[in-house]
Amino acid sequence: MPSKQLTVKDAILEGLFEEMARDDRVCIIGEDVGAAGGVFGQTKGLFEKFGADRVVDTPISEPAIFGMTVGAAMAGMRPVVEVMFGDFITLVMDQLVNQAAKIHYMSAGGYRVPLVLRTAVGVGGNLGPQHSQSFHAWVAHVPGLKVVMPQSAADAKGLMKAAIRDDNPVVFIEDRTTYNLKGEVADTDEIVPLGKAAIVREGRDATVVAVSRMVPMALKAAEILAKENIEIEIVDPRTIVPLDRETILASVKKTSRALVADAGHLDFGVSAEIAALISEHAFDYLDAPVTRLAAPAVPIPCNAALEPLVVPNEQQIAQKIRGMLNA
Amino acid sequence: MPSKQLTVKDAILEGLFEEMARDDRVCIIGEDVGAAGGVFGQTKGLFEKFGADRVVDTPISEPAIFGMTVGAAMAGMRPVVEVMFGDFITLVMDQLVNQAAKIHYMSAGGYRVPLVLRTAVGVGGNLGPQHSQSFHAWVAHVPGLKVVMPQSAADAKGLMKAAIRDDNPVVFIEDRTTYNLKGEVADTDEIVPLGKAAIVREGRDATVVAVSRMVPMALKAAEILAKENIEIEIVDPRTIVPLDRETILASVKKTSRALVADAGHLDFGVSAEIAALISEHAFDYLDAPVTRLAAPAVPIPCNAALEPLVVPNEQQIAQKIRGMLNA
Amino acid sequence: MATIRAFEETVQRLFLGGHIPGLVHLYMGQEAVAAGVCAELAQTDFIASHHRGHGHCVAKGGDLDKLFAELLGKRAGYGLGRGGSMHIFDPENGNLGTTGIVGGSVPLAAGAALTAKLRKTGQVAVSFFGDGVLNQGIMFETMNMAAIWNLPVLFVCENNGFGEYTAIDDVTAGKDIADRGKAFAIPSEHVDGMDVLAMQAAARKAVERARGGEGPSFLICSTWRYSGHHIADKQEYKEDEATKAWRERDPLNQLARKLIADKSATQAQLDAIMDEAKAAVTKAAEGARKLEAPSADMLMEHLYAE
Amino acid sequence: MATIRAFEETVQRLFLGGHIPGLVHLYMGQEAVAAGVCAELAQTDFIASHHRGHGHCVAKGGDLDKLFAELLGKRAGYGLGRGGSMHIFDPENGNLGTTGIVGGSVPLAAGAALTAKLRKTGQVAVSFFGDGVLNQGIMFETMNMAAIWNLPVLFVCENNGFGEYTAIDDVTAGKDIADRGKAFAIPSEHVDGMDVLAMQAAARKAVERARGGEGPSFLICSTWRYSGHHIADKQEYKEDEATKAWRERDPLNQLARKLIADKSATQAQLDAIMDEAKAAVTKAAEGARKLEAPSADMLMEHLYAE
Ligand SMILES: Cc1ncc(C[n+]2csc(CCOP(=O)(O)OP(=O)(O)O)c2C)c(N)n1
Ligand SMILES: Cc1ncc(C[n+]2csc(CCOP(=O)(O)OP(=O)(O)O)c2C)c(N)n1
Ligand SMILES: [Mg+2]
Ligand SMILES: [Mg+2]
Repeated sequence: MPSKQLTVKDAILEGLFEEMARDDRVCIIGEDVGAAGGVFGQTKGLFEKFGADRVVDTPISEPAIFGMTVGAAMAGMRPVVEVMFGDFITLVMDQLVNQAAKIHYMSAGGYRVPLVLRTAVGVGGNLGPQHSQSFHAWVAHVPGLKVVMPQSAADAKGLMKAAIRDDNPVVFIEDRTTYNLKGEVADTDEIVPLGKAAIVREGRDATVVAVSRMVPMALKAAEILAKENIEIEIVDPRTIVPLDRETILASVKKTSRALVADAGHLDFGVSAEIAALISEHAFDYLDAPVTRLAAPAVPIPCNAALEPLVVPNEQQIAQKIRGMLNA
Repeated sequence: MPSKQLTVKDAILEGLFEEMARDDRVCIIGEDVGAAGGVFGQTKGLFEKFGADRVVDTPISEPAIFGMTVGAAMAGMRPVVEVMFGDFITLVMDQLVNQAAKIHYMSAGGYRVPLVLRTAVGVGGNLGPQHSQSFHAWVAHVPGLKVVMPQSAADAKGLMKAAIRDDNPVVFIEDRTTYNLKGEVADTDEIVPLGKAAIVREGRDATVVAVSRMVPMALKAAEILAKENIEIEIVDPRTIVPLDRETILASVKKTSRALVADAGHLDFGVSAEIAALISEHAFDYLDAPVTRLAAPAVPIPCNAALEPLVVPNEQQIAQKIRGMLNA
Repeated sequence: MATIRAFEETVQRLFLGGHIPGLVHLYMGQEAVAAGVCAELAQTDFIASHHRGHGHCVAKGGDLDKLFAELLGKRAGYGLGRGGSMHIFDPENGNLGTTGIVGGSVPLAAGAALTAKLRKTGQVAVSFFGDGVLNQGIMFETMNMAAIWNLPVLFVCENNGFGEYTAIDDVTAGKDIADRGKAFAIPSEHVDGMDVLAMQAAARKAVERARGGEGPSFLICSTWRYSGHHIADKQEYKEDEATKAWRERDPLNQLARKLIADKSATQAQLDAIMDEAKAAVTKAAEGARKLEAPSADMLMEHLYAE
Repeated sequence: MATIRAFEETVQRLFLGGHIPGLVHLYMGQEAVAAGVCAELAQTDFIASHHRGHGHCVAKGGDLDKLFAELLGKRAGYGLGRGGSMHIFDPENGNLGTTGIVGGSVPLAAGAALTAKLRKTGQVAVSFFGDGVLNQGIMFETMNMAAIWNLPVLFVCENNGFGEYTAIDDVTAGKDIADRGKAFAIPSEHVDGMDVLAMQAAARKAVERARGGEGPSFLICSTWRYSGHHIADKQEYKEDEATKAWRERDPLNQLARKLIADKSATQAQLDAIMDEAKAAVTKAAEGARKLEAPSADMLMEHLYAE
């Protein structure tokens, strides 16, 4: 299969290019997404290729932008709407939750809301308490939404294409700290289906369910642990909703131990659902309590000395695994 | 101790009266809270007693109302701001999360934000998909907020008083379906501290951690089960943040079995955090997997035949407990 | 208008009889707005309604059987009877839905207008909303985008003087509501919301502008709700006298007087129309009462589109 | 103004030298707005700033040592060095904070004004915001409430023509920005944001009105940012020519020319002021560089107020 090396950011961009070329109902809506090419370069070249009607620059009006996207989708477009930072989805929660998520249900299938809400999250670069948060736990809690959190270039592209083709509102959460990670991406039209986890590394001793950027962290931890003759299996859920419960449970039933790693806040976070799921449904297989690693419950400081303390890292993952094996 | 019978709604109202009389910085802000006395009668009489300066009727401008409340609190008031339905906190998430929750932290204690966000939730009466939701899982996930969910009259009053006196933003979530439940309320100035769970009923066979309206449900289930010689212990966390982990874990360590019941959505909900907590920290004590009972992941229908299907009830609680004991 | 009036009277009766679940907001008194505007729309044009939305659903061509089925919580309704009064969607007639979130549907209409513009379909969209929305940020944001992108959308404010129990003057700053639209250079005018012919004339101009690529318009329609905020509301905050005065200008009677005066119709003809409307409504309502509620397995249906 | 200019030039240098973490937005070119308005405020009055906020912090009396400490991420800063440029709070001087959420601080100022009014403290509050906020719903909602409650608040829009890389004209409908305030009957006027005396005069009137119980005002200040959106931005979307033209009207030079022309000051005196400002800023910056970063146990501090 012909393929090339792409960064995560460019892989997503390629996915957008291909889908926009394939279906003229697909359009991009957001702040500075046009001639400026996005504040992270994440829409670069789309404006030049598809023009102002397909790549729409907006005022700073997140609630109404998102609401209009919902209406546009109901009327036949397939918009990809950008909320610049994950912290700003706070501004669109009403239209997202009370309208987008429920319209297909409330209309008994009469209207579809095929849109992708694209947003960038990630602790790093000292962007501080209002530019570093990720609320994937919130959107995962809302019936009617799908939630995608890619980490590799190939997945990012394939999942973006799947999200655009999906007839439901999909929240597509990109971690900025993965943007420059490179990976092999097929030249062909590869779709990664929503709801299928990936076993990123096989192992016998413990399962690490790693969300988005925690996957590269877990891979590093795996290298460290391998030297200690500990083999961890890494499961990347790829989509939080739908969650591939089967793959997660099958892995834990094999390894008998599980750690859930997530870059969001620990308390009432995504790691809680996954840990509760495993604890309940793999109860008889567990040799140790399911543990969690996630960001402590504190605003993310804009400070080079403190910021690293709110991101789980490979050392912590390795340490937790060792603790579990010695239990 | 002199006391009287009050409904939950009237107990909260009495708490508001007392705190407003005690401290003239306490004021009420919201839609139709003034002469109308609140759409549920939940602010009845306050306007007559304290006047328009202390009981402020607003336009339908939730985002700015809440933001102004934050500014008012920073400048020295202690507002109780009402968001009429829990579904509408979607509209204030930005100011709540990006401002209120973080200002004390970001200013290193320079500013305090002593406010109470009061909102009414509850499935019942067929109010439908946009008037029945509760997002306590969201607010509990946000560092810097406290989250209160009362269920009895005495607690509701004592917790409201504590919330008003607290120097942090407190989200106070009232379940409308408990509003008319009566209970004994002390005539004295009783404060129920935030962060202390209550053992509502003692039992030996299993622990039910029941959130807000699930407590009365659990009590009914306890009666049913008692006839089968099954004694459940019911723990009411009362505040979700801070969560009284000690009391919950101590109970489970005693009974060796736990069910978590919550009226919010199951997936990525509050029940997940509590179940994960128990599963991890009472692992060696558990005789059965921790199970959960909560609303299925679906919009809440406006339909008399279907609405009851999204509220866990006493029969389901009893059934889950039986299943656990037979496991 | 006759059908809307008969519809709402029947809804009121059914609600008080305990047959309609949930919160219901009646449209009686405001009929001229929905009827006048929708008369100028094609079936393919869009409307977005609000919590007081039965009038819009009927005026846009909604099926009476399906509407009653929905209100009564029957599976034959527009949303399997799971939406009720505040969540009625009628895609066949371009109705983007009633909604329980005040202001929530305003951007939906503008978004549909954006699709119409980008895909050059020639469709027009109408956003109906109450005076309460005049103080909501989302209205201003939407108006601004409608203006800069020249969208084919009508903003139709139904100013009935109250938002729940609060009088508009107590919470709404400014000398003239029209200034809210003019701030974005949107043509903004006051219309007599009790006069269906005036409504229709104003709508015609605005629809023409929209279809001609000239962008949005803002119509502020003065009207009155005869009923309480929702059916159970006793209206202690509102004067009976005021309602009496507005009833003098009742949209149905007003039109009837005009038609008779200029001899376009006789009283008998008008009575026949009203009787026909009542009969149709009664038939639909009675039929709906006999229908089945959704079954338990319909709870999860349509959660996701396949 | 001299201190702000010197401050920002130093910040730019320090940032490019890698000493300042995060996103930093410079105020150079806009000094007259902060300086002119804050000259009319008492220490106890409130301001709410935004992401381009150093100028406001300095003008409102902020301590240079603490400001640099905060920017450089040192524990002696206003927020223990955990907030940085976009999260600076100075309660001693009534500064409700810079903020990373565009429009996020607008209601904070109005809320402080509400407290001032209800508690009859005589304080006034100023909301500074960029032209990007002109299209945000929260601004309109806040203006409406400020108007109906007659709050002692000034809405000060710093119109520098761009929001990030987008020109204001591309996203902002209407003939005149002032109409956004006038829709709420708020006195709204354009001010030359490059002329500190004009700014001060306009602010004086507005502050007097506010303190006199006459309610809010809206000042639209035309100005220009010399730098990119944030320090790293190369400004390819903006013409060098335009910036050159605005620099002709540089607020510091303009004031200097005036003072010299009317013999209020000599060039030597003005040079001395600038030198003094530079020295003070340099001293604070150098001092801050030597301070300690917060320790790991300071991560959790102040999460909750006790
Ligand atoms: C966002 C939001 N806030 C508050 C409410 C509660 N509410 C329902 S109807 C209403 C009043 C609406 O007034 P108006 O827009 O004038 O419409 P009317 O009822 O007069 O037709 C309010 C406040 C709501 N449904 N949604
Ligand atoms: C709610 C929100 N949306 C988007 C952004 C990203 N952003 C930061 S500054 C900015 C432009 C602001 O423009 P303006 O208000 O004119 O201020 P200026 O930068 O020109 O001083 C944007 C869009 C943000 N910080 N907050
Ligand atoms: Mg009204
Ligand atoms: Mg600007």
